[in-house]
Amino acid sequence: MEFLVASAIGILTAGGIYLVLRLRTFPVILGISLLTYAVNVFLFTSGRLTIAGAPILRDGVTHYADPLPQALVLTAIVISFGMTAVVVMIGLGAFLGSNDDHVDDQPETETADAEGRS
Amino acid sequence: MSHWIIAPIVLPALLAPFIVLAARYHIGIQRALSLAGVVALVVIATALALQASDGTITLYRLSDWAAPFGIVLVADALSTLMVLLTSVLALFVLLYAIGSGWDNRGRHFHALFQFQLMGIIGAFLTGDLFNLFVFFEVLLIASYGLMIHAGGNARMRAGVQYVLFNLIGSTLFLFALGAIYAETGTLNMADLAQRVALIGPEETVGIRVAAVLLLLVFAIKAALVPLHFWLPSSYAEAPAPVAALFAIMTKVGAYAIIRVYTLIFPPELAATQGLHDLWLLPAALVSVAIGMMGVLAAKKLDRLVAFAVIGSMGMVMVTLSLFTPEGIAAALYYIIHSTLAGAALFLIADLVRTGRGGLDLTAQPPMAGAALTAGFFFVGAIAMAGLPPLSGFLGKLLVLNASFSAPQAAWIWGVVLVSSLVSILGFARAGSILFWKAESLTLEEADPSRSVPRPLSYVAVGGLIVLLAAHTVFAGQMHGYTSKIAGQLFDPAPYMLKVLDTPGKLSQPKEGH
Amino acid sequence: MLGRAFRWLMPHPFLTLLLAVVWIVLQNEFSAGMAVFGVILGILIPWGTSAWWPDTPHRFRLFKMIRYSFLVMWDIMVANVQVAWIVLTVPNPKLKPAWIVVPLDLLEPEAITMLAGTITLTPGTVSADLSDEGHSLLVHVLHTEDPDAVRDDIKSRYEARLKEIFS
Amino acid sequence: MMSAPDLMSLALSIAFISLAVAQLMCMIRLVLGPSTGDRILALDTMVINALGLVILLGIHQGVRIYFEVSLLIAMLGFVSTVALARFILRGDIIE
Amino acid sequence: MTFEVIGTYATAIFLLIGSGFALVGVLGLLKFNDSMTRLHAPTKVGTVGIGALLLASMTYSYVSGAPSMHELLIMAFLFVTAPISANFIAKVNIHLRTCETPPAPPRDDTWSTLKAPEDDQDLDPASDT
Amino acid sequence: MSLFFIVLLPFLGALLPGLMNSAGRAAVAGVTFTVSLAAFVGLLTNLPTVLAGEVVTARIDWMPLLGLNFTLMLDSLGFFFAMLILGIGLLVIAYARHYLSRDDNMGEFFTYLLLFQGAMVGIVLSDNILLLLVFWELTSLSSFLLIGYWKHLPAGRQGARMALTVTGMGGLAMIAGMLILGQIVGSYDLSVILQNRDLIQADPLYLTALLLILLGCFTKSAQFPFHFWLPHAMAAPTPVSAYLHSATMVKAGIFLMARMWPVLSGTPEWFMIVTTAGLITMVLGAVIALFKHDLKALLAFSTVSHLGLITMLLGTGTAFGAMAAVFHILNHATFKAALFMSAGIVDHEAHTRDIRRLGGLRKLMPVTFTIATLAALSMAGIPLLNGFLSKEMMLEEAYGTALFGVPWLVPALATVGSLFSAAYCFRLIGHVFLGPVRDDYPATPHDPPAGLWLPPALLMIPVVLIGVAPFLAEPFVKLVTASVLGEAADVPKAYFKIWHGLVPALYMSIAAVVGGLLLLAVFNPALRFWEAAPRPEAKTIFEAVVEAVASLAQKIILPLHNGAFSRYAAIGTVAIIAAGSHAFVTGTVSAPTREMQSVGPVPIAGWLMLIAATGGMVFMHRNRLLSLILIGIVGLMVSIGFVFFSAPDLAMTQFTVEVVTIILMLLALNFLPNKTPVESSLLRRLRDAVVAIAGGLATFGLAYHYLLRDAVATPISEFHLANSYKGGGGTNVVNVILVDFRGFDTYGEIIVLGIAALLIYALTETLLDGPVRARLLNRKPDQPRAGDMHPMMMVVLTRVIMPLVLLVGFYIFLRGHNEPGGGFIAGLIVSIAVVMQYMASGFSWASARLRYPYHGVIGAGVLIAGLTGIGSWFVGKPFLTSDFTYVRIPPFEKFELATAALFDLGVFLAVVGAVMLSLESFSRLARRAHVPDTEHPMDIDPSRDDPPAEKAGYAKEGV
Ligand code: NA
Ligand code: NA
Repeated sequence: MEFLVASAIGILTAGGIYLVLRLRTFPVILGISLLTYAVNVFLFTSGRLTIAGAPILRDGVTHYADPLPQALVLTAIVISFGMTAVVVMIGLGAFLGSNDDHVDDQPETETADAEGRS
Repeated sequence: MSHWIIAPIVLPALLAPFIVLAARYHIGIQRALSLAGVVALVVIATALALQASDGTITLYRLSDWAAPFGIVLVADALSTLMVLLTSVLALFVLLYAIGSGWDNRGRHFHALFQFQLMGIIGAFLTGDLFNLFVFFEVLLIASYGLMIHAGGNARMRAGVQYVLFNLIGSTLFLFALGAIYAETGTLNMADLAQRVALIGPEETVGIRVAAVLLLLVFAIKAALVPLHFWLPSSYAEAPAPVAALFAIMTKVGAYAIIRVYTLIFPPELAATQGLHDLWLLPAALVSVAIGMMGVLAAKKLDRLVAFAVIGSMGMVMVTLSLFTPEGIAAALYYIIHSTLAGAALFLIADLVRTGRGGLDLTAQPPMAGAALTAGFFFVGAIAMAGLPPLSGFLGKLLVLNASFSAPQAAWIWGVVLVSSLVSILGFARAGSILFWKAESLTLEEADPSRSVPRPLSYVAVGGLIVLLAAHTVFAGQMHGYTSKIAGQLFDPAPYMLKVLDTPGKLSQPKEGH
Repeated sequence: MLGRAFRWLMPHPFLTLLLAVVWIVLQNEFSAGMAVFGVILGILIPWGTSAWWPDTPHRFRLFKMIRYSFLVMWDIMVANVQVAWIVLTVPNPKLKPAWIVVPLDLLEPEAITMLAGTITLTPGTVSADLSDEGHSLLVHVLHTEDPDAVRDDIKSRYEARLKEIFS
Repeated sequence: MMSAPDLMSLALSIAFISLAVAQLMCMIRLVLGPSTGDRILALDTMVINALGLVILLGIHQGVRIYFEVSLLIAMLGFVSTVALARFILRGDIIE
Repeated sequence: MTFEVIGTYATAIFLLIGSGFALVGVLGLLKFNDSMTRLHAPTKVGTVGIGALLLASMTYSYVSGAPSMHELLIMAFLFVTAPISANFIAKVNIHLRTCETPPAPPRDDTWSTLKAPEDDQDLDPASDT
Repeated sequence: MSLFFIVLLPFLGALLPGLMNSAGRAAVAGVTFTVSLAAFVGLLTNLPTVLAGEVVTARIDWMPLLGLNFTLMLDSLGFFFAMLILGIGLLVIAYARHYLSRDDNMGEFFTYLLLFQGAMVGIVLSDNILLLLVFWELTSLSSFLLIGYWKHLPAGRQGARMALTVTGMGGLAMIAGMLILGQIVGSYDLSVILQNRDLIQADPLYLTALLLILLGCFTKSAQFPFHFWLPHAMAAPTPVSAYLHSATMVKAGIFLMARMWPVLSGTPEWFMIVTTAGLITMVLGAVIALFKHDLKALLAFSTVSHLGLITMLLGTGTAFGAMAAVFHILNHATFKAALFMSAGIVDHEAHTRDIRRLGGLRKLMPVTFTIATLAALSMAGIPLLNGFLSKEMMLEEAYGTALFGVPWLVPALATVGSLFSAAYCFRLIGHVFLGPVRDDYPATPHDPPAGLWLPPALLMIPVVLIGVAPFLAEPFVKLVTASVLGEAADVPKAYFKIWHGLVPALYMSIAAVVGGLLLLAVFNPALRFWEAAPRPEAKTIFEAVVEAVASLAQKIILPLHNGAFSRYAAIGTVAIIAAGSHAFVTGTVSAPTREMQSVGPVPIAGWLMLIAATGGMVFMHRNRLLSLILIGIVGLMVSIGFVFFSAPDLAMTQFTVEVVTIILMLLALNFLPNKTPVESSLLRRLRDAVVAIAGGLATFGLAYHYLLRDAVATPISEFHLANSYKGGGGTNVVNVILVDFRGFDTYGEIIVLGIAALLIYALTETLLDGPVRARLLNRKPDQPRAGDMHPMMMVVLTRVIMPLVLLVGFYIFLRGHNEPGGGFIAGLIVSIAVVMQYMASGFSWASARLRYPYHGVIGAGVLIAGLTGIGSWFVGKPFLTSDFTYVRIPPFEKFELATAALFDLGVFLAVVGAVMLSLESFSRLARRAHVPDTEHPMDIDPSRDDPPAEKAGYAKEGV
């Protein structure tokens, strides 16, 4: 099981990195999302893997998953959701302004900007 | 229990939503509230710094849970100094933002500004590593908003890159935190320090990777080459007061490195031997070189200043990488200097932009309000390039002096001094083009958008310059204080005792330490 | 007067009932307190969202509706077996899918929606679209020899009953 | 005839495997497409099958804490289907 | 046979029925070679499949002594939302012309999905996406 | 007067002229003069003490831990230089008052001048070498300002930058040298350093320190090969040239060599370097000076030459050499300042400094002629003038010096240098003043008013007086020499006199003067030869070097920071992976401590799905909609994974976030292209794949490593499990951690969300206020659209589903403390419910009926959370301390009231507000002006279009 989870983290990371290195904003954002999944699972596994032991206290039960990483991941999910929304919006704003969704600065737009700016 | 420690976090955190709720459509009320908040922040920060100045460490247990089970804030000399620096900087930056009208060129400037302060100050005060992550995110997301404040294509494009790069950084932070928790089972810094020491020599892989990942996270914040790429265009494109406020953000990274690598992974820790000492210094030296070369290479004034910030962060990191009390003391002195100087220069660049209509380093007719702007630029450039008599020079002396006995002293001295020369060249070239060459052109060719900066803008910049001067005149006291802080950092026992031995709800101090 | 107050308080009484019931089921055990609480929520939530449900059918026969539900449920079960059989046994070339058009006598959106939903949930049919004035329903049939029979079946078996419920 | 618990565990295993296989088959349809409608349908089906998996897990682990998860999937799973379809139909999903 | 044993058998049978239906539904999704016919299988069969699993869960809850009615809610939600999904996917298919074009409605002009706004008459529906 | 005042007066006074500009030129000059005079007088008050051979000191601690203190000392050497600086300063101020034209900003000029003066005085009075460095660099800065004073002149700007660069470079080197020196000795106090000759000279770093310090001195004093900046600094106004570039600043290097003489000199290294540099400079400067046509350039190179002379004298390392150097410093300062001022007068009067256009001025400006001739003759080494005396001493010293083991080398070169020196002096007299009066001067020259000629004339007094009666200068020079020598040597006994007998120096001197005259006689052929001879132009070389550095910097920096995020990310990722892997491979690993858990078919299937979806995203990411669907599946699988591994809260959060994210991305994709074009090369994709795989392996390795091992100590979450119910009042430990144990994190987290929404809103506003608005208004859809915006089925079912979802949201919120759920998930559920309404009936219809402003909801949420936290202050507890109690109100069962629930309510509101404000902002972008607001919740409604008979019975509500 551990191997499955660890390799899933690795594959999500690899996919994420590959997409982050693309040239348009949209795939890059998707890449970041994949990385976020990877790191959330990674952080989650820092409490190790527990099956059938949700951290909801029940009388007589002593087998619980580590609740702390779960809380941390929950925070991380929320934060990265906010971040995703923001980056999507800024990316959209950049695209609407220049009709170009390259994530890299384009030589010609740079000069156009320089001329266009007051 | 005194609640003053949390006041610098809660005050802006309450003020910001209040501004959003009550004063969304009234810039005047927003300004008044924001300014009042920052003034109060300065007062509180001063009081906290005074309280901590005699070595007192104050603990604040959030939700009343004791460390390491709950989150704690720790006010020691270092954290309160950084909080004070932040608030004072914020005051002048805010004055400038109001004076120049930048705050009214988009929505929610003041709310975002307050949130930004909350994030930065929280990062300085927290004693918990995951909480540090949360505050990093708060300060980052507020910075995204401030960075793209007022919009515009170039700014937006730079904003995308800035956000994306920092998202990678945040991801990395979480990887580091996961590794840390997996290895140690805790998140509190003091507790971590204890637990990391328990790790035996036979099983160091995990903690080593964690230590390095954490350092990389902070290195991104501190804009250490080659993780600095986010900085030049985002600082250059950000609205001037925002860029000026950002001058403290790189220091958050430096602060975190100082804190974590004196407390949790001190230089003598066996498990993490041979890590950062291997490449931190080279990276810092390259940062100095890149930064200063950038000053010479830049084609626009705002980029020039951005590169100067990279260079000055390099200087900080050079000294930090020694991990000696002298080095930390010098780094702290330099941090204060570079924050003030960087901020001042960003604002001065905006005075130039206002008076001239653009920041291209090409000859253009004389700018409006040239004399005062030129004077400020001269002083700011002297400070940043590390020329006497200002604090940049003194900081440079401290850096060189602290690194004298390091094995790589020749490298450090060589790079620092040669880069200084390059940056002097760069600043001289820029100043000469902006203020001297302009005299040979006639006003008829001037940009129509040029206008005289408002008096309040000058007051704000002047205030920062005065602070720089004070940092110079009282260099002895400041350096004495930073040395004291360094001493406190290299003797972490009282810190750990304070954090871990203070009981909280349902918990008594642990036995045996 | 009282009626208007009632309408203001409870714009959709059946919704209130539904919410109260759902609340009780959610609790997984019946208790008077929870029932009261459920009713309170059942009043509050429709009240808070009534702006988004501006008009309501003037009549709705609950008991006929319940009978109709049982009919549909039975049909669903039968349909599932049929469709599963088709999936498993009928090869693709022999499959005879068809579009059928059901002219509608129903006018209320609630009624039409219920019909469309029923069609989708029952024998080999999916309601795909409405005509641009809303007078016909487009239905896709998975496998039939006689599309017209399917259409008539829909009209008599479901639409007629729905007409009663909503009149 | 099998004993009840044996049959139960066998049935559970068969159910798990069936749903797992079903998920993989959906995945194939999703990748093959060919039309976007098919892909959305595949996603929708996967969400519902995932709901089935959660229920099976609940039975398997004998705990009731997954009810909220199942409820959520049942309640909200269709929202992304609708959003995707609306995107194809109108471009703007909220207009 | 006790109540528990019967309940357990029932649960097992429900499980088998449910998962079987779910599997068959997806089989249809994979097997059929037309977008509209593919739509039939999972939207109905899947729903009932999951419904049976929910019944299994409910039965089992009575067997294991913690009776639960919750599952009814889940089923209800599934039954209410499934037609919406199906309707939208069908509209997508019609819009993208990935199925046979439906016959014209008798009383009205056309089907609502096909009534494209005048703004984008010149855009070819099948070209994009 | 205290030494502090002498140093600080010029600095403080520097503020006055700049601020007094409006008071008039006389006032400005007057105040400057007064300030300078005050400092001068202050200096003179210390004369008795100095003459008594005592050292005046003053000290204020500045940075004691560093060893940089405001420590001043005044001995005779310092006094000598301070007197030159302040004395000549007074004359220059008086001269400049008349020299500057009405167009020049005199206040600015005098401000800079006083700054310079202060810095210069600071150098010579510093008793702390770090303080000396401060002043040292300040002279570079103020001279930069002074040289560039005429901003409109390109030559001035270039000269200023060149001077700053060269002297700045030297200064930086000197910083290093001084720091090394201080580290060797253990103190930066000069008085301490000067006691430690043996320690310093024995140290392995001595040579390094020496080289670095000399680099500073040579650049400042324009010694070969750094001599080239000085002539270009002549673009400055003449008072500046006279003051900085002959009398004072260029002597700073000389001063420092003299200052450090006791500890640095006397070694072979010192002798070789300093003597050689001085000798070459002396000869080269003299040769170049002869052929310069610009009067000031001639003087500039002559200064270079004389500075070389002095340097050479100091280099010999003998006491006599030092004494000669001191004497020549004094003499040179007098005649050279006078010469510069005379040149300035000529320039001022004739409007040219080109020697070829001058001549015959003797008759037109006799006073100037007299002054200049006296000064020039002194410089040429003609007896009865002071220059002769020190030059004789130099030649005598040279005669006794053997360099590289060659005894004649130094004397020969010294003679050659003197010869050229005499030649250019004669040329100056002959070609400027003698000869026939011309009629083609750019302006007709006259003797200027006394204000201009009096200062140089005053300087002629010492020139002649010392020349005739050298014994007058002798005690003073010896006194100064004594302080140069310190304890390293005794002051020579030799007397100062005009006639020493027929010593070799006399022959050398005669040879020089005669040779000089002869050389002038063949000046024209010599000039032609000089001009034909190939020689490197230092300025060109310097500029080429600077240009090369600048273009190198640009070549490195600009392409590296060209805004290519994809490269930034690649570099960053590789760096991170490399550093992490390095840490990994250099660490130690021991055997796993945990068992591997077994795997069933379901996890494998889930794993396969995850892999397939991720792979699908990578390979099919160009189809953006498809990649959205795929990422939805990734999210779904991760949620199921969380369920599987006992994390229901996470599963719910992940799932709901997933739904909202897809909605958000779809809203954005509406504007963006639906496809990503192929742009990167195969090679690049390969590179990215390699980086990605490396990153994947790294995270896999790390995760796998610790999944099989336990933490070093019991995780702190044991405490959370044990005390969640007792202390937090909840059985859902995750929720208790979120709202209680680590409520502060959550507080920060909702603030992040709130900020995100504010940011999105603010950006939307900015976009809609800017040029983007027009583009949005005219936007054509990029894909064909179907009819039926608001399908009936969706609308009708939403009317039922949405209230139900809200109910469930409420349920999840209430139960969160004890069962899976909580404010955050509930918030997301409620948001999705509202989004459903938006999707059903459209933005405009739905939001027009909305009663809650989202800004307010966010603000209220954050405030409630914050105020809940503050609430605990009133019971004396820290921020966010929770409390709970159980209450019973019939007919309800006993239920729990917890402050944590209030905090959770804040979370809930913030989430709802944030999500809705964000989505709303996105939707607002899509609203096109010509699309009218929808007036009905659904497009098709037969009951509306042809109402049934009983239509009247319909209840119309709302709106
Ligand atoms: Na059907
Ligand atoms: Na699009």
